[in-house]
Amino acid sequence: MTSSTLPDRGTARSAIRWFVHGIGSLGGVVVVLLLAELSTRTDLLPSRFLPPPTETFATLFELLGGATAWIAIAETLRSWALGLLIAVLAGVLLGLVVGANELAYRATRPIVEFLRPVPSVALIPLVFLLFADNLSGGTVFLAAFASLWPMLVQTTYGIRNVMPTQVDTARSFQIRRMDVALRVVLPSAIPYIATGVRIASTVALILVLTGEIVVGAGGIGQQINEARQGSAVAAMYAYVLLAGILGVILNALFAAVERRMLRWHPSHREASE
Amino acid sequence: MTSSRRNALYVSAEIATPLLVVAAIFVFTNAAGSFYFPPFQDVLVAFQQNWLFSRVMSDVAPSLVRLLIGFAIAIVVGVGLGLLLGKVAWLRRQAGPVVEFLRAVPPPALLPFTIIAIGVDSTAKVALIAFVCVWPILLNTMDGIAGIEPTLRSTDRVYRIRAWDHLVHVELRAASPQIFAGIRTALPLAIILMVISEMVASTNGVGYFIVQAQRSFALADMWSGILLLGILGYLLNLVFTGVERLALGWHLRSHAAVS
Amino acid sequence: MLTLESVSKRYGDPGTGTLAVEDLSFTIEEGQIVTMVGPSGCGKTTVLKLMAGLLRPTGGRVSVDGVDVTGPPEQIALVFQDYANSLYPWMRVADNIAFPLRRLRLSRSEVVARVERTLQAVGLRGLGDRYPWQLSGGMQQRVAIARGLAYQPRILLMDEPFGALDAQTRADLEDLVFQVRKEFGITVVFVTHDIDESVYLADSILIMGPRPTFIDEKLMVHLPEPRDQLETKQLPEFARLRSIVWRNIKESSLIMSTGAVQAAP
Amino acid sequence: MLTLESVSKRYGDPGTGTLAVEDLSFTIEEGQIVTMVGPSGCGKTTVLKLMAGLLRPTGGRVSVDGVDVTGPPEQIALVFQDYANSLYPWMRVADNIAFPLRRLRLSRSEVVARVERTLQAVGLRGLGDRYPWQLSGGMQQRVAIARGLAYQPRILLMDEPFGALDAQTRADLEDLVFQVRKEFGITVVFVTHDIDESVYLADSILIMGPRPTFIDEKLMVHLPEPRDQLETKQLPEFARLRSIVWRNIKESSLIMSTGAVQAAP
Amino acid sequence: GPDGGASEQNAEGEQTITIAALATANMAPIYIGIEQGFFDEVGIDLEVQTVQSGSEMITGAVGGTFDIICGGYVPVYTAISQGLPLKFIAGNDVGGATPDVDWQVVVAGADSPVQDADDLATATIGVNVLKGVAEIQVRSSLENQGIDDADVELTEIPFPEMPAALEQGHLDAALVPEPFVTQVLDAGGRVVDTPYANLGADFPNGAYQATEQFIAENSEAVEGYVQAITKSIEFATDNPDEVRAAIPTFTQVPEDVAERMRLPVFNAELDMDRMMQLLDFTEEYGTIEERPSADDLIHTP
Ligand SMILES: Nc1ncnc2c1ncn2[C@@H]1O[C@H](COP(=O)(O)OP(=O)(O)OP(=O)(O)O)[C@@H](O)[C@H]1O
Ligand SMILES: Nc1ncnc2c1ncn2[C@@H]1O[C@H](COP(=O)(O)OP(=O)(O)OP(=O)(O)O)[C@@H](O)[C@H]1O
Ligand SMILES: [Mg+2]
Ligand SMILES: [Mg+2]
Repeated sequence: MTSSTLPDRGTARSAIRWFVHGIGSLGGVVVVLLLAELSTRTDLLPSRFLPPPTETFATLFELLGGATAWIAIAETLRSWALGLLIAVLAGVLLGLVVGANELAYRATRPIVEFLRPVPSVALIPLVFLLFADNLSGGTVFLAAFASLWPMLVQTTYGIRNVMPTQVDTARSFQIRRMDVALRVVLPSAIPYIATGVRIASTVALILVLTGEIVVGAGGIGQQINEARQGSAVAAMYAYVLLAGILGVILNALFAAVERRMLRWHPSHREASE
Repeated sequence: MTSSRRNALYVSAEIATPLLVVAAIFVFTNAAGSFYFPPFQDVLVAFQQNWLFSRVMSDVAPSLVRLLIGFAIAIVVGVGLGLLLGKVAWLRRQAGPVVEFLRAVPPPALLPFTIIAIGVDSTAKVALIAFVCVWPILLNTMDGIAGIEPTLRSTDRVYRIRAWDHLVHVELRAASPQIFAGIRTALPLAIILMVISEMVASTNGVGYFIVQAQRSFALADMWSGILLLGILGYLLNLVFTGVERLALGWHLRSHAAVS
Repeated sequence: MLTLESVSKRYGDPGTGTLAVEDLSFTIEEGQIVTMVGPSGCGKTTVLKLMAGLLRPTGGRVSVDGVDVTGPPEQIALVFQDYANSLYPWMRVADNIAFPLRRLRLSRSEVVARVERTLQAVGLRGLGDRYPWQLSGGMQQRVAIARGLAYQPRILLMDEPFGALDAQTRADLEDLVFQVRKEFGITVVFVTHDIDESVYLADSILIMGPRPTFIDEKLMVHLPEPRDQLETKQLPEFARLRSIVWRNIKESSLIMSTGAVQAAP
Repeated sequence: MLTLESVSKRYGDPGTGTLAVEDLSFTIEEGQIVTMVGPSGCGKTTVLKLMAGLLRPTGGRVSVDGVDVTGPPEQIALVFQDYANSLYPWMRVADNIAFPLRRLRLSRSEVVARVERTLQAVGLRGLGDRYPWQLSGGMQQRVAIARGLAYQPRILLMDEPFGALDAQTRADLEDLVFQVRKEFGITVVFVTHDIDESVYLADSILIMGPRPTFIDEKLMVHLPEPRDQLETKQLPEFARLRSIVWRNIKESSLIMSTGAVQAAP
Repeated sequence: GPDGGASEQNAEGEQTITIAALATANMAPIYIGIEQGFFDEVGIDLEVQTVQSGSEMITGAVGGTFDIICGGYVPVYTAISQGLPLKFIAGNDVGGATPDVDWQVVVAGADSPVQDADDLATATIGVNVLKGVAEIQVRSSLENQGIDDADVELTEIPFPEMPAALEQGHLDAALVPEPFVTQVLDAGGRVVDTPYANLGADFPNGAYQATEQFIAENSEAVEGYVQAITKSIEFATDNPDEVRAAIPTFTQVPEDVAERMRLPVFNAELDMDRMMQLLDFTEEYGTIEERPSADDLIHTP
């Protein structure tokens, strides 16, 4: 009946298609890797300090053979997930309130605009003060703080984007404010929120890493710091590579969720041609 | 309520809340007696000494120049690349993983690379600012382009609008509400990265000042720097809101019915 | 009872904005079907939105049963002229129709039954799980109508609801309006550009003058009930009313577009 | 000359998607006004979009003067049924109309002249500097029409272009179509649900059957020229054609909505 | 992470002490002490947490996250002069006695115009922290050798990035510790100055500190700590091979580098004279404004 059902992931054929699609999008990666390999092998960039990708990958595989890397990954992912979750919930909620109510918006604007450019360095004392016994809680805090703002901004802008006719329709049917907010305004804002989540996700990841580097909570960031301090160039770039790959994977996950949630949206409608 | 009275209410709310918060901070810092959170009046004194206006030319000006250049580059590259990737599907597919990878590289890990590839001068700092700010703009441009009302696109095709006109006058305009969301998200990132970039190989700048103050445990100085960043953020945002009003007037007014 | 007392509405600036409605007064009785006709841009949609509490009058007073309308009142539903944008693209057709029913706290089966019945009534049986943008214009319009009907309001405001429908479907839905009125005693305010329709459906016809809108004429329609698409339209009284409406529209339309249609592009 | 040869179009999945048009063939001659009528959802918009090159047929062939249509061809313009969403909300009315003219590299004064003339022609003189969302539905629709006219295409496709207009404005614009044809020798394909209109305007009428659309009947219209709103509509031939169209619509509409309109909400 | 906190006991009834350290080779005594059981002997369960720099350590110590920290002298001087309640409890490492064993030296890249200390007069020199111990060392070393430092340009770059910055020609020279010295030498660089040795044998470099509050509430543990770390430093000094073997386990210094590099020189003593000399320098270079007294600096049980 519906002509826009997504390809059924269950069948073997579509699994293959999915896989081929995935491979097919690696062309850009391959080009970049080749360029990096070439420029370091020819010492256009000093390979002593910037190891060629092949070496970095080799080091990464080596590292993944041991437990340390996996513990670090788990540690980082945990802080990331928590921080992002808090930011998304708080950002969307706050965005809904602030986006729907001019008074709330104007009252909070100075504070929000003041807090947004506060760099994490300024928060370090706060982290030590609030999370003296729980530094990974501190990285969660850093991540949540920094990624809250993208969520908030994107949500407010998304809400502004709702069609007046759609809200009027809901109002004319006396739909409860809560339902209007959650089922009319929020869905219209979802395209913006989805972009926001993808931005916030990497911001959170970056802040978790930064937090781990700076305050020494365990995780990939700490490994990066230790490798860097130990002049273990290959290991350091291996961990940076790991961070980047995590970013790619997490983003792919969000893209998949987004495809499902936004299948009604022009950007995800099945091409009608 | 008349609109002028409502406006008065909004303006007073916008003035009242920060005052309340300042009062709370004042009480807290004086009561807590924490070394890291010196009494607010000390911070104000430090602010007056540092920023009114002895360091304006020596530190604020170079920082601002780098920030503005970096941010401008981010906007141009973000919107341009976002348009390109938004329009060209195969390119988007190919570039996607690379973009996602680059986005996830934390600035502290980026540092070694910039030092090697670019060096330690202002260019590197500007590059760092641009590099981080570009992503929210790029993503929003891409997604904004993808979400354009299909009928508009069909209209352009039927009237065979030239590619350039279509891009500039339709795609870009239609996506502009979302592009502005991206720029708004990126704006404070520019300030943060201005600070981070000045933590290495700097001899001036607000970030340099903050780091030095923190290192020498001159906490009142440090917080005065943070205060400055906040004020800077608020002011830049104000400017931005003005620009946005001009560019998105049609959007804001056509959606104004939402109450 | 729906009353407008010297209502006016100006869009935009108090001084320079467009004055869409000025000093408009009329009353609509319970259970009546009132049709509204008038030249394009004269302010019909504005009046409906004023009644639905979606716009606040800049002057005068709108009331339902003597109670001032300050926000959308309980008993009123509106089928929007801009039907395409009043449907929620993220909801399937059935969900679009069921959405307003949430606050009525009906049982799940009652909701399903209402959705099914109204979909069937507007000729869209079996299309409940499509998305709106997978439907043709006329089908979307019918979804919007179905939503209004499923809600079973006491007063139903319809803004050019059949504008995108073919003649047969339109005739069927016109008769559906009668049926709904009979069954639920519903009051209907119905904006249309189709002169036949405005006479055929009406207990009374409000003929709007050019902008700023005023009531040019209120025509009482005394055609025999039940009405019939063929017979009623052949009555001399029908023809008489028809030509009154037509003459009125013609005149005010000419006033609206000063200089009017004459030069070729 | 616009030709469709056993064209079919299926939306969505090749297997399960909606088959909107199947094995459709007809030809439209230069300078003709062809009207298209058919029940709601039968595929009229789909056919227009196929002709405009906006949709690719899933089978068969669309051609203009023997050249395959693979993208929107030079000579064709389309006035969308979904007029509200086809206007650029960030452009004023005049800019909306002038925008497609950019590629024609007309002089500034010529552009202004065309905009003025068409705005005047559709009865919107002086509203060039409004934004579309400041206009009523019918006014927006007329802006979309004005844009199509100002572009002066060789073939103009119009998808229910007068659906939101009052009777008088509609009549005026119908006559405007004749005038434009006379002046520029333009070919017009015109979808409408108004049976009178479909006969009044047409050199020939395509009556579409239920979905998947096929040509139920192609009626040649031989009514005296120039046509006149009053006189032409009183001719017995007009009545005859009218009733043929009406009968056809009635039948296929009944087929479309199986079980049709019967149950109350 | 190994989250710390004051005055916790582990399963064996030992007191858990969290120590903040850098991920650098001079932290070896801590790990060797744990390995050898010196801390167990005094009833301490030592948890090590690596942080990025001295300033985070101090903040963490004041915030209560870290019980004991191992950092440089100058940041702590600065902190104390600003009124932060920190005290030195033991030394850790010192510069070498002679240029040959000095493990923090000024190096130049292979293509650098700088050949010896004289060339530094007009050079761009990288230091990890401006106004810190590095700047003081570089400048006073030049002064000691009678070289005018007026035209020296100091640029702040983190240690790990210095070898690359030297190689790329962004810097003429840089003051780096191991393992970066070896890294630079491997890349064809050379040692051009040895500020630590120039300023006198065993110039203090790193030491242990704790907050006054922690010391007051845990005087026994602090004493135990000093005892154990002293023992561990003696052990490290006597067994350089053990140190070389240990370094790759707690840092990520590659094993082959650990084999070859100059080892840090350890010394548990707090040399009051040298500390005062360093204090003089910090005052002279304007790093601190108010000079703390000797009593303010050192915790004497
Ligand atoms: N949001 C708005 N801002 C400014 N002017 C508006 C707005 N909406 C409507 N108007 C103006 O108010 C007048 C009445 O509009 P309205 O939509 O009520 O007309 P209408 O009778 O419904 O016309 P139609 O039959 O074409 O739908 C028009 O002149 C229109 O330009
Ligand atoms: N994007 C789409 N995806 C799936 N199905 C579609 C899509 N667009 C149209 N259809 C289906 O194709 C059929 C024909 O639609 P079309 O819009 O051509 O009808 P129409 O004759 O123009 O109807 P109307 O008079 O109501 O405008 C309908 O059944 C509709 O549901
Ligand atoms: Mg209207
Ligand atoms: Mg259609």
